Amino acid sequence: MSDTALLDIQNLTVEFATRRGTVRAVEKVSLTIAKGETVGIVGESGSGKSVTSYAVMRILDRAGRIADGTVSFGGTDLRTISEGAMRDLRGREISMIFQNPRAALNPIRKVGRQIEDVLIEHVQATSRDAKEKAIGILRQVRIANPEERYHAYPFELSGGMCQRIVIALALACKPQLLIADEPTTGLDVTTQKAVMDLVVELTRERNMSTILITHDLGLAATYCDKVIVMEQGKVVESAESTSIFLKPTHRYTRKLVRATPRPGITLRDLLPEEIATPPIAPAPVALGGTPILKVENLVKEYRRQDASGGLAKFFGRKSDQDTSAFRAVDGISFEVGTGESVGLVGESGCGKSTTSMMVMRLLDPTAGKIVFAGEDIGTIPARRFAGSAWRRRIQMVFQDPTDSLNPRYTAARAIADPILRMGEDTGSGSVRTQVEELARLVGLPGNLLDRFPHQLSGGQKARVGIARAIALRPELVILDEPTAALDVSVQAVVLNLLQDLKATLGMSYLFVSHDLHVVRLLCDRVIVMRQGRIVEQGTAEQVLEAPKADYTRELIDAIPHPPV
Amino acid sequence: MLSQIARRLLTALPTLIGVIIVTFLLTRVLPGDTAAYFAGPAATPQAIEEVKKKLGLDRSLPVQFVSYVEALAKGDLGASLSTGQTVVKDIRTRLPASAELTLAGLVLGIVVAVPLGILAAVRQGSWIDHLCRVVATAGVSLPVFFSGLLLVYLFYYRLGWAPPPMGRLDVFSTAPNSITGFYLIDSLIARDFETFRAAFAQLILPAVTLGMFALAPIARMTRASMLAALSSEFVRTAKASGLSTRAVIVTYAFRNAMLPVVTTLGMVFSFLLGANVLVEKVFAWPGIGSYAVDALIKSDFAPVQGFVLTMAILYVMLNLLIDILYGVIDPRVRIEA
Amino acid sequence: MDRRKFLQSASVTALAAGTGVAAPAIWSPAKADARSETLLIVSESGPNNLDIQGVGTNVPGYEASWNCYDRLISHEMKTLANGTQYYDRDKFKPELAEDMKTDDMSVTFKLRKDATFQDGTSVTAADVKWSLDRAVTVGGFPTFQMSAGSMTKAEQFVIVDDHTIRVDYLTKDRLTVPDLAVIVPGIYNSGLVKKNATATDPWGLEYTKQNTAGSGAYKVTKWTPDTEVVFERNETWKGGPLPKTKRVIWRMVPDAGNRRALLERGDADVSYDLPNKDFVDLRQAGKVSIVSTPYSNGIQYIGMNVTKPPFDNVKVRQAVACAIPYQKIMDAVLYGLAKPLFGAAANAPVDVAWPQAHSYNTDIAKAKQLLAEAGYPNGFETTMSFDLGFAVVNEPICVLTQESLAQIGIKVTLNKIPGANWRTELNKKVMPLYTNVFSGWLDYPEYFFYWCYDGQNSVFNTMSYQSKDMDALIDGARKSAASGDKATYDKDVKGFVSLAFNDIPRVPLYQPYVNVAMQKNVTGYQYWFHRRLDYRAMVKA
Amino acid sequence: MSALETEAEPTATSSGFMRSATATLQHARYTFAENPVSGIAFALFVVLLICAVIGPAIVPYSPLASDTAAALKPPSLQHWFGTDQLGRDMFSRVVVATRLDMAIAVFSVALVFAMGGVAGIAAGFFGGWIDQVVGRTADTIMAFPLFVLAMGIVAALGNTVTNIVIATAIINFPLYARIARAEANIRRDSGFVQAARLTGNSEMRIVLTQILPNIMPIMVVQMSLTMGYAILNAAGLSFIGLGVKPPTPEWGIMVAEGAGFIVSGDWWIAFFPGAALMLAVFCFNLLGDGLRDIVDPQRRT
Repeated sequence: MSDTALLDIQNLTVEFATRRGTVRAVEKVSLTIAKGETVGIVGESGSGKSVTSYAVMRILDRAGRIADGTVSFGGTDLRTISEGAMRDLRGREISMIFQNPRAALNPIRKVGRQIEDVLIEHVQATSRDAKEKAIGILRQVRIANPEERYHAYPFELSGGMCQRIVIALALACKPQLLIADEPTTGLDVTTQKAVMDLVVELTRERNMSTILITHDLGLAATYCDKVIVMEQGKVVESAESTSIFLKPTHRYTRKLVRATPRPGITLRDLLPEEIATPPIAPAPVALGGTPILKVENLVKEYRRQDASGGLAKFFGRKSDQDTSAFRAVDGISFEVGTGESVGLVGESGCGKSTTSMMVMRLLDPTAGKIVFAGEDIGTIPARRFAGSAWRRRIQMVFQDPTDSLNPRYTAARAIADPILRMGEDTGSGSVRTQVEELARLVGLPGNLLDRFPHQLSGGQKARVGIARAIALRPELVILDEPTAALDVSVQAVVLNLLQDLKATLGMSYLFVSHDLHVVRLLCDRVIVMRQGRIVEQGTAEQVLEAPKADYTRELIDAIPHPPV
Repeated sequence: MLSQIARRLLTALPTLIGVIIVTFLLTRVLPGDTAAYFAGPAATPQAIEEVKKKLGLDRSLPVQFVSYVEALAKGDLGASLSTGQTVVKDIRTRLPASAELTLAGLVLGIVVAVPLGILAAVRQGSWIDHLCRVVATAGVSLPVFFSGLLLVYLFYYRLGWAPPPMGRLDVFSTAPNSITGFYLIDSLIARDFETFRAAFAQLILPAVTLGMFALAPIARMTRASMLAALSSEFVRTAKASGLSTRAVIVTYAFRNAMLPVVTTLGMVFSFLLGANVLVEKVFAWPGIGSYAVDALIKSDFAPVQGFVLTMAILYVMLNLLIDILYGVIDPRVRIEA
Repeated sequence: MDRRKFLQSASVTALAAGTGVAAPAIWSPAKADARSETLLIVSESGPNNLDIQGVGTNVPGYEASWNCYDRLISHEMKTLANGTQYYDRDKFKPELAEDMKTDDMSVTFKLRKDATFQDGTSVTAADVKWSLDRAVTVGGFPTFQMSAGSMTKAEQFVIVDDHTIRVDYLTKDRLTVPDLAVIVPGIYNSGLVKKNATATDPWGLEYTKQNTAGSGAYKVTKWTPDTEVVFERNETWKGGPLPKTKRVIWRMVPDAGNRRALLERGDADVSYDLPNKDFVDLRQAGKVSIVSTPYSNGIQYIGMNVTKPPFDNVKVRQAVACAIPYQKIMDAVLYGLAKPLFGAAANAPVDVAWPQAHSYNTDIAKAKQLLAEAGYPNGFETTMSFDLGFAVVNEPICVLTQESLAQIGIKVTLNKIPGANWRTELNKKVMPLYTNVFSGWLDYPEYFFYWCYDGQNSVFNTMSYQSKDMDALIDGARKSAASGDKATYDKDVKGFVSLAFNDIPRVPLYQPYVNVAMQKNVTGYQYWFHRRLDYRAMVKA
Repeated sequence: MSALETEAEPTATSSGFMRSATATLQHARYTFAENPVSGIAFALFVVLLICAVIGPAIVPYSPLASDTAAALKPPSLQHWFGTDQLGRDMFSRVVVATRLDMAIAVFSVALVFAMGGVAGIAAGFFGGWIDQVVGRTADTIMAFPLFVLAMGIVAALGNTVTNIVIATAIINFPLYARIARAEANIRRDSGFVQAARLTGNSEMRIVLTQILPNIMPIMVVQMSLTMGYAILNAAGLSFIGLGVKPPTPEWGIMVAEGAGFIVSGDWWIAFFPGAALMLAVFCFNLLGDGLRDIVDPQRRT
């Protein structure tokens, strides 16, 4: 590690002009990065971590501007140089890779050409040897068959492959600094590991400096030399990554550290120590009785739509695809016991969501049985299930709290919906009182009940979704990645809430997730799925501590292991 | 590719059948009496009845429809009462006039609207953005017949800059030998530059009138899709890679923004082709739009049916063309197709 | 298919042979010359058929027929007080015939020996007979027009020798000879037309629709329907002195404002269907010359359907006649370009003439009183219809009338009827109130009344007016005209005019003018009963 | 549960509906301030509305009263917009015509919303044969040259305001069906619709309570844009003689009639109704744009 700072940011302040006046997204941020150093900037949404990097690159959008401070790169003040000079630096000296790699690539340009664009722009290649060099770079980012892939379009490549292309783009001109903005968010955990390993390897090899921007403290601590924690636009702590988990000094860092799921802790450990309350004892439920849910040989096949849907064509350009049937769920069987929490884990496309939708009776299975409380509810068509008496007994908490709330309904109206539709007059007071009671139960302040979704924070929306799901005291609740869209600290709270509710109300959970750590914290048993099939199931400890299947082991290994 | 085209054409068949049926019914409900027209000004009711029989108008609608379709299958669209010619002949001579005018208007619209839209998007919220909005909207706010007349009044009658509004060529020029039917192209093929100049001069005012109308939808769509493209993540990547502004705007943003613009162009073209009716009337342009309107006003079935059918076929072809164009621009569509 | 191909090639050859238009290289330098030898006419609409004997030929088509075909006889010209050349109803001159001899029950024509058709074949009596046979046989308008001159049967036309033809009378009718000078009985090249006839089209109507096949002063060399018609002079014309104008180009410009602009800027030579306002303006500006001539035997009127209440009541009709804002219409709608037909001293005419003025004038008080007498003190509601094809005049007339009638309690809803349906609507004879124009080619009062007021209830009797007295008077006038009994004729004509005014089923408003605007260097305009242009006399200096 | 207060919550204290209303108002004010053109359009809209509502009561002359002595007078203090060929006051006619033109626009748009919106939502939400039928219908209409179709409908059904409204609605059907279908289709399996299914809502109820209210803003934008088009369409029909009955004042017909007087120098007859027409269309178009900015959730943060 060199002593001279490659990037030196002092008192950086970034402001955005909004209709409510000027908002400071970044306030007096100072940080330095030495040559060859890898620094992680960690923070939750709105902490200003991405804005900081955009300010360095000077690619803030129209409304934003650097209000104060200096950004010095290798001695050059990036704030004052001309746009032309800055453009010359971008991509050549400082590169950036982004979240959502597929969207970060021009969808209608061959990936090879996109690399060439950068090479030619920065005079690293002439039009004659650009192709050759581009292929060489593709090879460096470990893309098999680079000659062939050169001609590929982004949509023809997997997410991980796309991220490699983005990395290739960023590293094409051998820059000195790489800014990686949430480079693996949205990628499966195994892909995440591969991508991160590649980034680290390539940057080390070239003695590059790297800024890793992430919400995942574990990831940062695993891959970085130094971690900087930001909260609401300010740097609250900066420490060696080896020490950040062990001795976090700032209150906020401590909260983040605690909220990060990791092996060997309980749900309560996720909460900040000052507010952690003792766990609620579970309601006495006869465990091990008849399973509340029994799924047998469940199959879901999708037949590709026939191309002659001429009208779909007229309305929107839907693609015609091959007509072979595709098995999203391929004959799976499992049980959920009464009062039990079962985790359904797998990477994207493994069929876990399809399974949950079928169990939820929003989707009709192609074959197989769904036995709920002794009845095969799979025989009731999804279309008519809403009107059946079973409906109120199985409920769901959705993945995206924003998407799952009608933007035109207030929180109270959303929570009241099931009561109004399916509630019996239980004599427990008016609908409003019931709603208020539910709000109290999920910890939603009563004064928020009359707000619309866009006036609520992510965590509050999640609570509304949970309150709605439990309004009629269902026996089985399916949790479809209920915390995937939330910040870790909020996730910690929501997970605890779910745990407490289960204990209080005696429900069973089917918890669908991609995150093994989270599953282990909440679930009694775990089912691991891959390509529509179950590869392993067992108790949480069994599966996580002593996985039998290679795939499970691979999944566990891929989880970042911060130096604890 | 060919089978793809064939399949697309096949799916358009129900549309065409629908158009034929609707047009047939619509024209039969028109209040005019063809038989009375044929029978002449002093005809007795018996004479009209006779003519009716002769024209087959006394038969039931389904029977009439069958014979209409039979004739259609033979490529016979009937004859026009008001021009006295067969509809096929009329349309053949008039369609190129309309197509030339419409294309000229569309090209003019594109040439102005696309850069304007891009500029408005790149400088979003600036005065140029507002100007783009106002100009484009103003263009579409005037009835075409009114703006056409104003242009004639100003540039022909007042200033004398434009040639007289008397159709595709001034009286003393001769039409070039018809190869494409487009005077501009035909005169160039014949190397007859004087005719080219004359045809071009005649084309300017009507094309501007139409172009003004095409401006708004194209500019609006260009602006919107450019805004979307400019705020997309791949443009951010391109910017972060240090690509020049030109490359970012043209190669990255605009090429992607073109997709919705192309769709809009198709709609605008078919809209203009039908809507230039009024422009043709103002400029005495011998196109199919004014032909159809006159026929409709005169309850002249055959040209109306022929016109609508032609337009429907054009519409189908146009959509096909757009699909192909889409494939050229967007590899995603191409591969899946 | 073959025929069509042939037609095309035929017309192409005609075009090339006729003018040498096909060679642009010659054309361009000669542009200036061409301009001076060419008369450029602009009008709203053009022909749909070049042959007046065709099926459904429209009025512009008459102009083509008139200029491209000769008739046996034509009319002499006379000069009106304002200098306008006006056809002389009573004086005939030979055209294809060089001599006409009238007998008691027939008329005999001797043909010019040197007359040839445009393809060079000479005109024979056989051609004449064939043409007249065709006119009385094909049906529709030509046959109807022939019958107006009591010519209804092919046997009436007798070939005496190669160059002599006799027309036999069925009844004695003073309209027979004038009817041979109208547009319909043109003489066709029977050999040429027959060659192009088919079994389903024995009279070759399809051929003459697209081509001119006459001996007339002009031939059509190019016709693009709804766009332009090009006429070229027939250099071998024998029917009169060779016309001065070599070529006539007739362009269709639908927009009236543009037609006026073309005239004012000197790009067009002649236009004749402009709004009256424009004629007045142009005359005032003085850049172009305007000739205004009243329609012969024609009036614009407001008609009432007498078969249904309330217009079956003569007092109601008189009330309407008293409520019409005549002068306003003259001023605001016609700008004075019409001959008023109201406000005469009395309904009893002094002259033996038609059209002439009636005694009604705008008098709201009187109208109210009449309406009260008729039993409608509070008025009534009705619908007034007009032909949208002539909306420039019709609509303001109706609007003003509507406003005026409202003052006497008659609530009128206006109903505009597209031009193409107008005749159909008239034929139904159900419109209670409407405005319309009628004019007869043959300028005789009894002719007008026979079609418009007679109890036979022809299509032109749009009011469905029926009166025994009227029928007797019309019949009397027709008979006395044929026999030459002038006293009875005068009495009967005055009688039916007076009756028509008193019974007032239709209220004459004015006698419209034919207005023609020409560049100052264009002279030789002649007014014809058919009101279309005669190119033969027109000269462009 | 004390753990729950740690989250930052949006700052706003007043409650419920009031807050949402003021927020919308604030947002609207912001949009108009940010975009002066929309502000002008809105002001114009208010003027049009006033003319439409109380126009006949405030005009100085009867719009139908002729005065042939004062025919074709250019604009003056007495006749602000001059007089037409029958001496009718153009100012009065232009103002009074507002109501009819607005009515044509409003009713045709309401009608097409009812037809196209409902059909499109059904097609997008239920799919299947409904989608097929709606799609085919829309496709067939689209294949027609729209203006000629409108002419044909008016010519065939008769020359009345009602029929103009119907024709305008029919030719706009594909547009509405298309938008409604697309919007319904993307929401068909959205989280909140699924959630509504879970809470026991029937499909029909979901359409009414979940889909429709959420599509409304987008449809309202479209309606505003179509209003201008409806007025233009009616004007075009008037130009070829298929407009409303005379002497009813209507902008299109006045422009069409006045067009004949432009060359003779009596420009005001066509100019003022033309300007009114243009301003109205202009206003609806810009208003639509402005509304889109307000409605567009992406711009509303």
